[in-house]
Formats: sequence, C-alpha cells, structure tokens
Amino acid sequence: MRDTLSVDGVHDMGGMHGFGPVPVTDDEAVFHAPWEGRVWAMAGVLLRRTTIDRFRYLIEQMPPVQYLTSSYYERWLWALERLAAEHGMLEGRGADPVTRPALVPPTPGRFAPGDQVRVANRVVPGHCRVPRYLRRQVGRVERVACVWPRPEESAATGRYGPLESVYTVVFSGRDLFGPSADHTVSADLGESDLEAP
Amino acid sequence: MRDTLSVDGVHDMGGMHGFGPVPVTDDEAVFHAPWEGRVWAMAGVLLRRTTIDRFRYLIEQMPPVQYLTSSYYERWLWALERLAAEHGMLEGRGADPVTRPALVPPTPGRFAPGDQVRVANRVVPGHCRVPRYLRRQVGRVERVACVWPRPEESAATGRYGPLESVYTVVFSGRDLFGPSADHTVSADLGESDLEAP
Amino acid sequence: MTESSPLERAARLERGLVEHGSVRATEIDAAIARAEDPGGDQPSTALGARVVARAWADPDYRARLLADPVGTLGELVAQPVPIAVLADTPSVHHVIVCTLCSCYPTALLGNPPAWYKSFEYRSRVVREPRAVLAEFGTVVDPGVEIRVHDSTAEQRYLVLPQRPAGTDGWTEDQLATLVTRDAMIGTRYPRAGE
Amino acid sequence: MTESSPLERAARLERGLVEHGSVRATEIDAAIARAEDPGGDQPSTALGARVVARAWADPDYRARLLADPVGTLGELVAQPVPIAVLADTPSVHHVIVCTLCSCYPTALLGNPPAWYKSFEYRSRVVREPRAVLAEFGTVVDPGVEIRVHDSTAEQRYLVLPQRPAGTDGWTEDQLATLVTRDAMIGTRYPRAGE
Repeated sequence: MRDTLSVDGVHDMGGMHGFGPVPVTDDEAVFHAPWEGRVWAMAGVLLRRTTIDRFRYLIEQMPPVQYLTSSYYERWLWALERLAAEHGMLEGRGADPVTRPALVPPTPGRFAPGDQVRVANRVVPGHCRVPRYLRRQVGRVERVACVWPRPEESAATGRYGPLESVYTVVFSGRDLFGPSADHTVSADLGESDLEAP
Repeated sequence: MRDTLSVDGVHDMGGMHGFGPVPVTDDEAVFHAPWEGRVWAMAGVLLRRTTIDRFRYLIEQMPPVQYLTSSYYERWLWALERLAAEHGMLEGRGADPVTRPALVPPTPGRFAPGDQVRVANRVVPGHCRVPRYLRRQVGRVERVACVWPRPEESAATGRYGPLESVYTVVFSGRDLFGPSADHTVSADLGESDLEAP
Repeated sequence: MTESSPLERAARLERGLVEHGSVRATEIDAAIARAEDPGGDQPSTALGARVVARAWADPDYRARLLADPVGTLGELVAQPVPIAVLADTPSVHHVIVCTLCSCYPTALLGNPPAWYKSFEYRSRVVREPRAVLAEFGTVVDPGVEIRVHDSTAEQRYLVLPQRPAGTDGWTEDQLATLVTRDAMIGTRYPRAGE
Repeated sequence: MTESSPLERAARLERGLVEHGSVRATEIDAAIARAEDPGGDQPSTALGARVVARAWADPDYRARLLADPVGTLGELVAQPVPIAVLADTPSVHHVIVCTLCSCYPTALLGNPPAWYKSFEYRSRVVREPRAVLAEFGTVVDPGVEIRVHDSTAEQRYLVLPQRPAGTDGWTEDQLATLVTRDAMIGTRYPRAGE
C-alpha cells in the first residue's frame, strides 16, 4: 500500500461541484444493515489501538472511484481490514492500547483572537486536516478552540503526536467562493497550519 | 440539466492523489471498438455547430462517479447526446455552423515576458480553463502564446467569445506541490485570469 | 482483497478478530444495542434535546453551557473531545459539517444521519449553504449571516437554536419536544411553538 | 437517459443525426478511415517524426520551426489552433499534458494514446513528473529541469527532443525511425542511435 499520498484525495470534497441535491430523508435508522452495526462497533474497539487520524488516513487512501462508490460503512470496513492487517491482528499479534490525550484547557499560542492569519499551503503528501478550499486563504482568528496532538504525526505513527493549539478561524465566503457567496465559514486549524498573513 | 456548476468538478484533477500508476501500454489502436470511432467522427461534425469550450463544458457536467467510471469516448458520447438535444438536432432542427476564429499573431497585452503574475481565484461557477492547482499562485510570464476567445463565454453561449491575449506562465513546482518538487510547470492562461501579484 | 460482499467481509474480519482475542463478540453486541436503543443517559438526539430545552428554560444553565461546554455537557455524558456550543442569534444562523470525513458530536447526539455523511452535503454546504438549507425546506432570512462550521479538528459542535416563539411558560419537557436533531446541526429550525 | 450500452447509444444518436440531416454516414466512415490509416500528409505520428527528423538534420528548418511553428507545420498539414514547439536542451526536458481534459496536438500527430487521456497521467504528471516518467522507463538526470506544460488553452505543444548521439551523417528518413510518439510528448526519449 502506498502510504504517503492522500493529501489531495477525493475525500477532500469541500466546495466541489457536481454532487447534486442532498439526500434529505427522515430515515432515522442508525444502521441500515446488521453488518453496518458490527463494522461500527468493531471500529470502536480497534480504535483503542490506534489514533482516529490513522483511521481517517487509511480511509483516505481508498482509490477515488472506490471511495465515491462505497457506502460510509464500506469505507470503514476497508480501513479496518487494513488496520487489522498492519497490526497483524489476524495473525495472533495485537496492538498496544493507545490513550486518547486528556482534555486540557486551551492555552494562548502564537495567535490571538482577532488576528489575521493565512492558511499554509499544505500540499506535502500525508494526512492533513486542512481542506484544500482553505489553502492560502486569509481569515480571522475567533478563538483558541483547544489543544490537541498534531494530526499529521498521529496519522503517520498511530500514536498521538505533539500537542499544539487549535484555532477557530473565520473566513469570508466571498473570498473562498466568489461574489455570490454571502456566508462565512469557520474551521479549526492547528498552529502549524497557520502563518502571519 | 444544471448548466452552471462545473468549475470545481472532478475533471479538474491536476495534482490529485490516489489515481495510481499510469497505464503505460504500447497499444497503438486509435479506437478500441467501432463505436468509439463513430463517436469521435460524429464529434468532428457536430463541433462545427458549437465551440470546443461548450463541448468540454458539457463533459464537465457529468456527475463525478459517472465521469470517473466512464471511458473517454463514453464521456464524449454523453456530451454529444446533450449537444444534439440542446440544438434540437434529433427533432429536425439544426444548428448554424460556428466559425473557429482565424489564427492571428500574438499581440502585446497587459503583461510582458518576465512579469510576475498572480492567477485569479477563479471560483465562479461555469466553464473555466484555470486548473484549481494554479489558483492564486504566482508565476512568471514566459511569452505571449496567442490570442483566443475567452473560453467562459464560448462555453456559455456556444459561440466564440471576445478575443484576449493568452500567456504562457511558468510556476515553480515547489510553490505548487511543496519542497520535494524540483520541476517547473507551465500553463497557458488568459489575460482575464491573471492579476498583478 | 477479494470481491466478496461487505457483509461477508465484515463477518470474516470479526471472526478473525474474535479468534485472536482482539475483540469480544459480546462487546460488539452490547455496543450495537446501546447505539440502536440508547438509554436516557446515552448519547442520542433525545439527550441533545434535553440540553437545548434546558438552555432555553434556564439562563444560568445556558451561560454555563456556553462558557464551559465540555464540563457542562460532561455532567450528562462524558465528552472525550472538545465540544463548542454555537448559539444562534437574530443575526447569525449556525450550520455544522465535516467536509473531510463526517465528524459529528457523537459523544452527545449519537450517530449522524445518512445525509450528514453524504458527499452532497459535505461538498456543497460550505459553498452554497442557502441552497442546501432550502433543500431541507429551511429558508434563512437574507439579512441573517449563515456561518458554516467545518469540523476540521477534534473539536465538535452543537448548535443551540433560538427558542421558538409562543413557548412562554413551557416546561423543559415540553420545550424538548420541539428540538429536532436537524435543529442541533443547523439544517432545520426547531418545531414551532403554539 | 436509458441504461443501454455505449454501442447502442452511439448507433441511436447516429441514426437520429443522419435521419435529420445533421451528419452523413459517409463522412463518418471517411473520417474514421483517415484516422485509422492516415496517408503521408495526414496528421499522424509518422508525420510528426518527419518534422522532428528534419529539424535534427536541417538547422534552418529547426530555426523556422521554433520561430514560426504554425506556419512551418502548416506547410505539411493545416494547423487550426496555435502550436508551440518545445526544444529540449541538455538542461531542460519538456513534457506535455492536459489536466482538465485531454488536449493534444491532434492536428499534427493524430489521436492521443490511451495513457495520455488517463486520469492517472492527467492527475499525476504535473505533481510528480519524475515518478511518472519512471513508469515509462524514463530516468531524467536529477540535474535536468523537467518542465511540464499543462495545455490549458487552445495552444498545443510538440516536444522536439535532442538528437540522439551516434547519428552523425544519418539521413532524415533514418533519423525519423528514431522518433517515437512518446518522444514527441516527452514521456520517453527517442530511440538510440548507433
């Protein structure tokens, strides 16, 4: 498996055209087939042995057509098969439990509420939580959201990486999507994904 | 058909990850089934009645999964069906021939070779020949490539739009794709797609 | 990878994991049962509705919820990741999405609805939220700013809608009947009062 | 749209267009015949190879080809859109692509090969040209700049590779045997000389 090539994947679909109307239904079934529930519950167990970022990263490595033609839990199943394989879980080996970091209060970082920031040009292959539609855009820090391990490292290693401040940054819809956009968009971005504008 | 929503479509795949090795073959067959040849030749005839940009724009409106799972000439066929329909060609109506503009020598425009230019943030829905991976990037004008009608208008109307200068602009691969890229990329961009940096 | 069905693949994976001690079938069964029929203190839409109703009814609770959402929600159910509460106002309407995957406040609301995980919603709501909300039958006044929150990090979001008119004197239990899941995501308004 | 096969749909479209006078079946037949078996003066890889071989053999032709590619190529076959000739040097290796669709110098070379139209080539060569060229067996010296030309407008490109070593005194016809289609796109080097 090529493990380093997902930053510009089809999963990064924010702002993409062509997907048509939202399938709005009032269907409240939690699972639409028994196997979906079992996949969901297995994920809950297996994710104690890796990071959520590793799990996401595995999903992101599905080939584009397969990603777009698989259902939600099919994508989970695909990633769980790979997760089990990379830990040798089906050959009697296991994986040590991974501890989710304890929640700590947000701490002041390099940026402060009100600051203008530019989103870094995050193009290096690997897992990344900066959506492409925000790259190199300038926004305003609204608040320090939390402190959390850097997802790049958490995805690459399956162990939680170094902590960093995460900021809620607000962008003008007009900057992102042109003059007809009259809304705003916010995203939570890590300190290492932001630059002075 | 929704006619105004293709700028951020899946067709704009330059720089995307996940597509795997190039299917390099020495297969030199021009057509791999007789119907492909007939579609190709029909396109040659029907494209006298519209612009190449309109044809591209129709293809770009294929839903993403269909685009990615259709063969090259299936996409052409899909667009020809729509082209014939929008001109009523199957109901006995026709379309007037459209004349491709005559080639004129490049003329000096707003930018000159050596100038730094920034690619506009082309996000307004519609046909567009600025690939997403170049949006808002800064490059250097290498030459005035040609003069050609603006593809936006040509796509929207099916008649060739106003002429503008087209520049060959060179970009650093590093700017576009990060520090491991040691190549350069050039693209031909219309004057209205470029700004002073 | 074989071409077998997801059902077959899921069963094969589970058999292998159980056989080698990585999961216990009983814990899988129990987790599914909890998700499909949550008790009153398990993450679910009903739990979220209680939170919203209480915030409508009790200004002190609302203030605590906005100032310390993790701690306040943690009184009801553990919040393993940060969560922020977005209070709608007469001038701002909040909507949540996760464009990169399908992050959702599961630790409060349970599993997300299918449309929230759809490519259509993920791709479009950051670009054209008014058009998307209209597909839910939700028309937001042009003078109201729509703010779309893309859940790009571990922080989760809960929308606290405005209290519907015509609910003066309603109890928390009465108010909770107006709080739909979609109102806590921001794609629909709460049910109307009197 | 029905679910019929492309073959059925293409036949139905052609029948309708012929019936209403929008195309003539004979012109379709003739175009296909020309494309599949081009004469010496029709766009084809062989025609392109003649151009490259002549540019290798004749410095004046090369100079004209680079200074006025449309006019010079138009002596052989009409060029309805602009075309530029990219001369490789010891320090720059040119590669062409069209990331948005599959633009190609068809007015000179005929129809593009399947790989040129593939999603794999279109998506990857602008990002990682060395890795893509390696899949063709082409290793470009690390000291040589690879320049990838994305055919985003109507201008088309022809790569003029460097003349292979060991071809001193070869005739144009001999040189033309070394010029492959892929060498004129930039994904492979010409065949070796002696």
